[in-house]
Amino acid sequence: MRPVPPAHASAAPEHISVDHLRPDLTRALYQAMRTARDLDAEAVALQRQGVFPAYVSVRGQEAAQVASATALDPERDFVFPTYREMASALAYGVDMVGYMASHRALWHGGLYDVMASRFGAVNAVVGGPVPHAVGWAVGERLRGGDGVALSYFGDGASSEGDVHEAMNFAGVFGAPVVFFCQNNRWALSVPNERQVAGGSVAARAEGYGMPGAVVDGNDAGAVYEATAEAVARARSGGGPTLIEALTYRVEPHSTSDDPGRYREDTEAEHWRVHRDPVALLRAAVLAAGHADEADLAEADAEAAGRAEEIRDGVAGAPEPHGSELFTHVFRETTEELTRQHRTWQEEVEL
Amino acid sequence: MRPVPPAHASAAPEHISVDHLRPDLTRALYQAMRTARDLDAEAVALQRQGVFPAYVSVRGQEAAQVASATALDPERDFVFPTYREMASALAYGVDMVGYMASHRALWHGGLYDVMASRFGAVNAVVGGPVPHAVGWAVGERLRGGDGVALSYFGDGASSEGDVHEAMNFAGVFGAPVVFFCQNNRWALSVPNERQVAGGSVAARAEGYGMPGAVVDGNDAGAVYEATAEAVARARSGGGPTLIEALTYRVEPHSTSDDPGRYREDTEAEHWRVHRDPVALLRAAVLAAGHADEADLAEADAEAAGRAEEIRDGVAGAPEPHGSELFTHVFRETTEELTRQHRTWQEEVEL
Amino acid sequence: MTELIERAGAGPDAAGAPPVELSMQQAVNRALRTLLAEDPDVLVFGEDVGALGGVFRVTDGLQREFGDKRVFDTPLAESAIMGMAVGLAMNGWRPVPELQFDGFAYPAIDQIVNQVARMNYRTRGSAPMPITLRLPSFGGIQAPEHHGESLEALFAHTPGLKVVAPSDPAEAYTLLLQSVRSDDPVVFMEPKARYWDRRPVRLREPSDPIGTSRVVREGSHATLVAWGAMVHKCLQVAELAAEDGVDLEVLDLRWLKPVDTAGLAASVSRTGRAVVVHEAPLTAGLGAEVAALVTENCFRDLSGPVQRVTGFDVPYPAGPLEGQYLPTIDRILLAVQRTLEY
Amino acid sequence: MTELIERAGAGPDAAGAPPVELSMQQAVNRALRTLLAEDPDVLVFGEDVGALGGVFRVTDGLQREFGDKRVFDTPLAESAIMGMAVGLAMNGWRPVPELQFDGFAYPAIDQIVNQVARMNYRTRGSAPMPITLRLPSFGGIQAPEHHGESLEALFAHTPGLKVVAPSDPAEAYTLLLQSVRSDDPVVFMEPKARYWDRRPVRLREPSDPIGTSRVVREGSHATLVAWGAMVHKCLQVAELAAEDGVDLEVLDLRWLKPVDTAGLAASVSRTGRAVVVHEAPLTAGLGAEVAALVTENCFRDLSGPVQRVTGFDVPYPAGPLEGQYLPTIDRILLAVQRTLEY
Ligand SMILES: Cc1ncc(C[n+]2csc(CCOP(=O)(O)OP(=O)(O)O)c2C)c(N)n1
Ligand SMILES: Cc1ncc(C[n+]2csc(CCOP(=O)(O)OP(=O)(O)O)c2C)c(N)n1
Ligand SMILES: [Mg+2]
Ligand SMILES: [Mg+2]
Repeated sequence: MRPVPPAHASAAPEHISVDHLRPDLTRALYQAMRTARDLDAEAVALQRQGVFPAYVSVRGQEAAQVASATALDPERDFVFPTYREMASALAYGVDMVGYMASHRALWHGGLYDVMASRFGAVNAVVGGPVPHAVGWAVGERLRGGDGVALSYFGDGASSEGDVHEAMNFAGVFGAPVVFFCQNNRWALSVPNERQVAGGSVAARAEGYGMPGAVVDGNDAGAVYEATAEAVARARSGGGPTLIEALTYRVEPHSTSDDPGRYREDTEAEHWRVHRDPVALLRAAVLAAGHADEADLAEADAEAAGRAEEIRDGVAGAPEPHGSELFTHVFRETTEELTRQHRTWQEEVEL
Repeated sequence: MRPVPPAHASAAPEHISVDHLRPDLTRALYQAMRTARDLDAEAVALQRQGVFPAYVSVRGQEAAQVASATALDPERDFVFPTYREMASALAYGVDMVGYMASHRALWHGGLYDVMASRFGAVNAVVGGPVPHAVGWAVGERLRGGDGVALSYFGDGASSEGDVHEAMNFAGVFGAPVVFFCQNNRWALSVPNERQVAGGSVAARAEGYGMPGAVVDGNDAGAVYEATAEAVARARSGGGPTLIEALTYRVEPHSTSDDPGRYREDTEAEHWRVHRDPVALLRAAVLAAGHADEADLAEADAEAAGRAEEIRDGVAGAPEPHGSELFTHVFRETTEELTRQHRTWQEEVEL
Repeated sequence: MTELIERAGAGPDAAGAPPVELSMQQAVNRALRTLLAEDPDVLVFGEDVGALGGVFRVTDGLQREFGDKRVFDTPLAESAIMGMAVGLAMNGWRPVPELQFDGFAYPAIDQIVNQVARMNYRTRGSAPMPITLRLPSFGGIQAPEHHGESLEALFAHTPGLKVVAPSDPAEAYTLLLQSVRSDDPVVFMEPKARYWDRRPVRLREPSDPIGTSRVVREGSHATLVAWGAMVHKCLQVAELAAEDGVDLEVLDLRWLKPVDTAGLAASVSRTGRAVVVHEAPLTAGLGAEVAALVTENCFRDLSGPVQRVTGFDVPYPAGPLEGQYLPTIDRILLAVQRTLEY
Repeated sequence: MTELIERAGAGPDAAGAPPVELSMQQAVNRALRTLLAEDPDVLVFGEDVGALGGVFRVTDGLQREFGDKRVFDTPLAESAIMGMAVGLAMNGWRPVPELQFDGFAYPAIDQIVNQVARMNYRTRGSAPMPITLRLPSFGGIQAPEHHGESLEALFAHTPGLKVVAPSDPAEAYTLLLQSVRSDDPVVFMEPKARYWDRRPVRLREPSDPIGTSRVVREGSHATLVAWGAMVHKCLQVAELAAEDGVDLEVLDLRWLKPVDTAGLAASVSRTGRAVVVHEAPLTAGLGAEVAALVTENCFRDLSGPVQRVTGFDVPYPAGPLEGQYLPTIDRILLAVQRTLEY
């Protein structure tokens, strides 16, 4: 569990193995990753059609997201996502029409029930939700529960003060948190070399007295095992862990981005072709004999169907009514707001 | 230069040696530390007499402050202090009447000329000035200068997000900064164990790819050498260093504090009696033959005289005139402020 | 124990409770004890609130009484303190964090504005934030830089927050109970300059709704509007003015968000004149909002524009200049004179 | 090169310069080029301002033209960006940092309020802060959460800051030159919703002093006061009103600190009526300050209270509700009607 320097692209293997994992697990991972991949493609298409104002793709990060989320127990754990956790949400069992509604800009945080899903609202502040995970985990210990909080964040986010403060708090309180950094090598236009002093997010763990692990983020089995180990440690009172999953953002930062301005496409192309996590897992599942081509073809079809269903759901979801502007500001509303609601009715709703 | 776990009180030696240092240096260190000690006592007395509204003592930290400041070149380097750097200011050559004016609350930042002194204003935001040091250092490299920025901060400050952001920036930009943490074991009422996850501030350095060093903060010679090494590295383009000087706050946090509420006096007493940095240096200077009792008696008398002089200067300094409220807000004042200044003249100055 | 006595027979107007002599700092301490005792989900935390009992001793004895699971110190990081409060709330707790001084709320502003104030909205009511941030506030104690700030305009401008500033010990007790029991985030601004002033206090259960002001002195010639420590100063002004036959009403706004528009309008439509007093700088201070609300609601009744007596547009100064920065009795009296002569 | 042409013969009223068709995003880019070329101490930095040219392409080409020592990316940490600006200023540079979006200024508020705004004061003028923070601001582009915020009230309330929001490309060019050349810290709020609107622009040297407003349309029945993208909306309102014979003056406040009290008073004392329009929420917004200043200075001339048309006191909403949150033409027209009928 000692941090090692990040081994990007060239150093990483072009095959993975899942021989050591349970077949039902590897099939489930494949199913979810495949569905996420298809849903991602649907989302990019919806953006092109003008249904989504913008979209942030998770393509290439399906293994990191799905395998980490799968290592959790949605009955007792809690996930704190950023804005790029679609595949995690899907694997964790979040209502995906409600989740994708955030990309259609129907409601900033999404339309799923955060507390029932045990999956926090989509959060656009880079680094901001990381201390929430620590607070949740401290609270979990205080009430004697054995739940674990998992906090997703990016390589760019690792620069934010909040992430440091959160890790230090987690260490001091021995909180059951898994800090899960998806290092996709880029923070918008800035590569790791100009973002992460020292070159390794996982190497920071030691400074907080917690275990740090670097894992191949495109190897679903490796991500699953590293996360499961961290979750088990946290659950049994062993405190926080920092996992850095090395992966790559093969798509633009968002549909509004123009990566040609700051990186060679060859790099992305290499990851797309040789390190695609879905293709790697597919080959490994077949090699391990956990499924045959026919099984996987069936899984693919099911994934495509599910993705379409979600796409149709979100594309057809009704827009929120304007009065909702006023509904959720407070639990106990104020006269002031009631007055403004009335103004809105008289002057805007007309 | 590898970080080692903090060795507090019990483990630390009761003797230090300065045999390896130049006699003129050790005498200068002694002179400044002795003066700081006397001035500190004068300041506590002034607070009791009601001349200072409050005071934060540096007692016990004279070696950490004086020796680190002495390793710098006041002609080209720049110091970014907190609110507890009296002995550093003194050793660095700051106008001490102007410095102590901040404790008399004549002006928040003090009354010395920050730019001429190359010593930043007294800064009460814990962690806040640390990124300033990085900015200054980045700017120094950009203009081709060889100056070094030294940033003081406490063990408590190490928890603040700004300190992390600053260290990461320094690493990414290879900035010539010395991060100098005075770990005096307490951040007001909170001890290291509940403040610094992992137990070592210096251990954080590795995570930023910079050298980290733990040094006995009460050993003036050791502090000097560690700082000089870090300064030389920074000056020659080797980038930042993090130094953690282990020391102890023997006095209350400030004159308003009541440490009996949160710590045993025996701990402070141990440091006061066995690890007093002035006494340790005195014995070491004599042992090394760098001075004899008569020389040191002369130094003591000079220190006392200088401390009294500063005390008299600050006690007698005029209060700022009310119109100064308006003088320094902007370089180019505004009509609005001119109007308010007039209101002040008519309604307050009367 | 105390809290049982305090609550005994405490109907909305439990005038039966015997008055006790308390400072505001003690009254807040009493309220925290009541809250910790009545609701096992209440947690008190922040920098030095445990063994030390806070730099103002407001949390004195709480850790001893309720244990270090309910009352605990955190590391020195304001943003994480507020971020932790969010996570605790999402795990069913009712967090009552303290930030040590007003000026050190700035490092936590992102969590307060972008997270605490919006989580209920972002989650459409799924994740409410019953967080009360206790913030020793305002100036008047000759403290170091950043220890005398007035952030109410910033908080009041932030949708999703409620903001309150008590002006005396009895109010502090009641308003803190009300704030912590509320399921919305409240910023509770304690006027440091009034911490040590002892008053006979009846500890009462809340009865006035959130967002109501109170008239602390009735008068007919003009209304002085203030909050926190300035209420006391306005009462002094009213005493002095009374000697000259000028009869001033003093309105303690207390809730700074939502602002009691009806209460303001009721008072000023009677007196026809208003002076608003606050410690924060003039420009874009909450006094502008008060003036705007009064003018919008009492335009026909106003004999002159609402006068603002505030701190100047300069950074809060050190000791000797503090008294010249803060609204003085003379400045308030001159404003009263201006409005009477308008 | 361009900047030489731009400056050639550029007296205060260089009407000789030929008009060029530019969007505001291009005009800001031009201003940055002028500044980088004329003053070797100017540094442009922030998240993604280098190779990418900023998420709005405002810094497009600058790194290529001036090198990566003058124009550079930082790691993703807003507080350190502003803290670094302080240190750079103390080493003689003239920093022009960008924070990527309004809502991400909150993590840097501590450095902005407690350090940038106060360092000149704290050091009694020894360490001036000639920092211009460029902040893409305000809403109207259907962006994600935190990408449509209006922080002007917070900045205007902070002693030691100057604050400006241009409303069109020509203004953006001139005001940015003026801001960066000033030795005081300026927050330069760029209205994102106007970034792409192209206008014929004469690139001019600054001539009006800092803190002056400008009348963008003369009128006699009432004054509309606005800044940023709302100026454009007010001009549309004025066009519509004119069809009904209502003659509206539109005043672009532009400097939000210091506010042009004299300019406001001059306009409203003529028209006798005022409506202030902004995107930020109502309570404690800068509209309250404008209303208070107008009322203080034009009380006898006012036919009715200053009307405020603003965002509601709710967190900035997602896409479909944005248009219902922001002041609409109808809401402004209704306010005009209210003030005319008062
Ligand atoms: C506090 C904050 N600052 C800036 C931004 C703008 N922004 C959005 S995403 C992004 C890059 C994030 O990089 P990383 O953390 O690596 O996550 P990734 O996008 O690669 O998943 C930036 C700068 C933001 N959302 N929040
Ligand atoms: C941002 C901020 N938060 C809180 C405080 C209040 N405060 C002043 S000193 C202090 C403890 C600082 O501890 P440390 O950094 O170890 O420095 P030391 O006082 O031991 O020198 C605290 C909490 C502050 N000044 N600034
Ligand atoms: Mg990334
Ligand atoms: Mg300390």
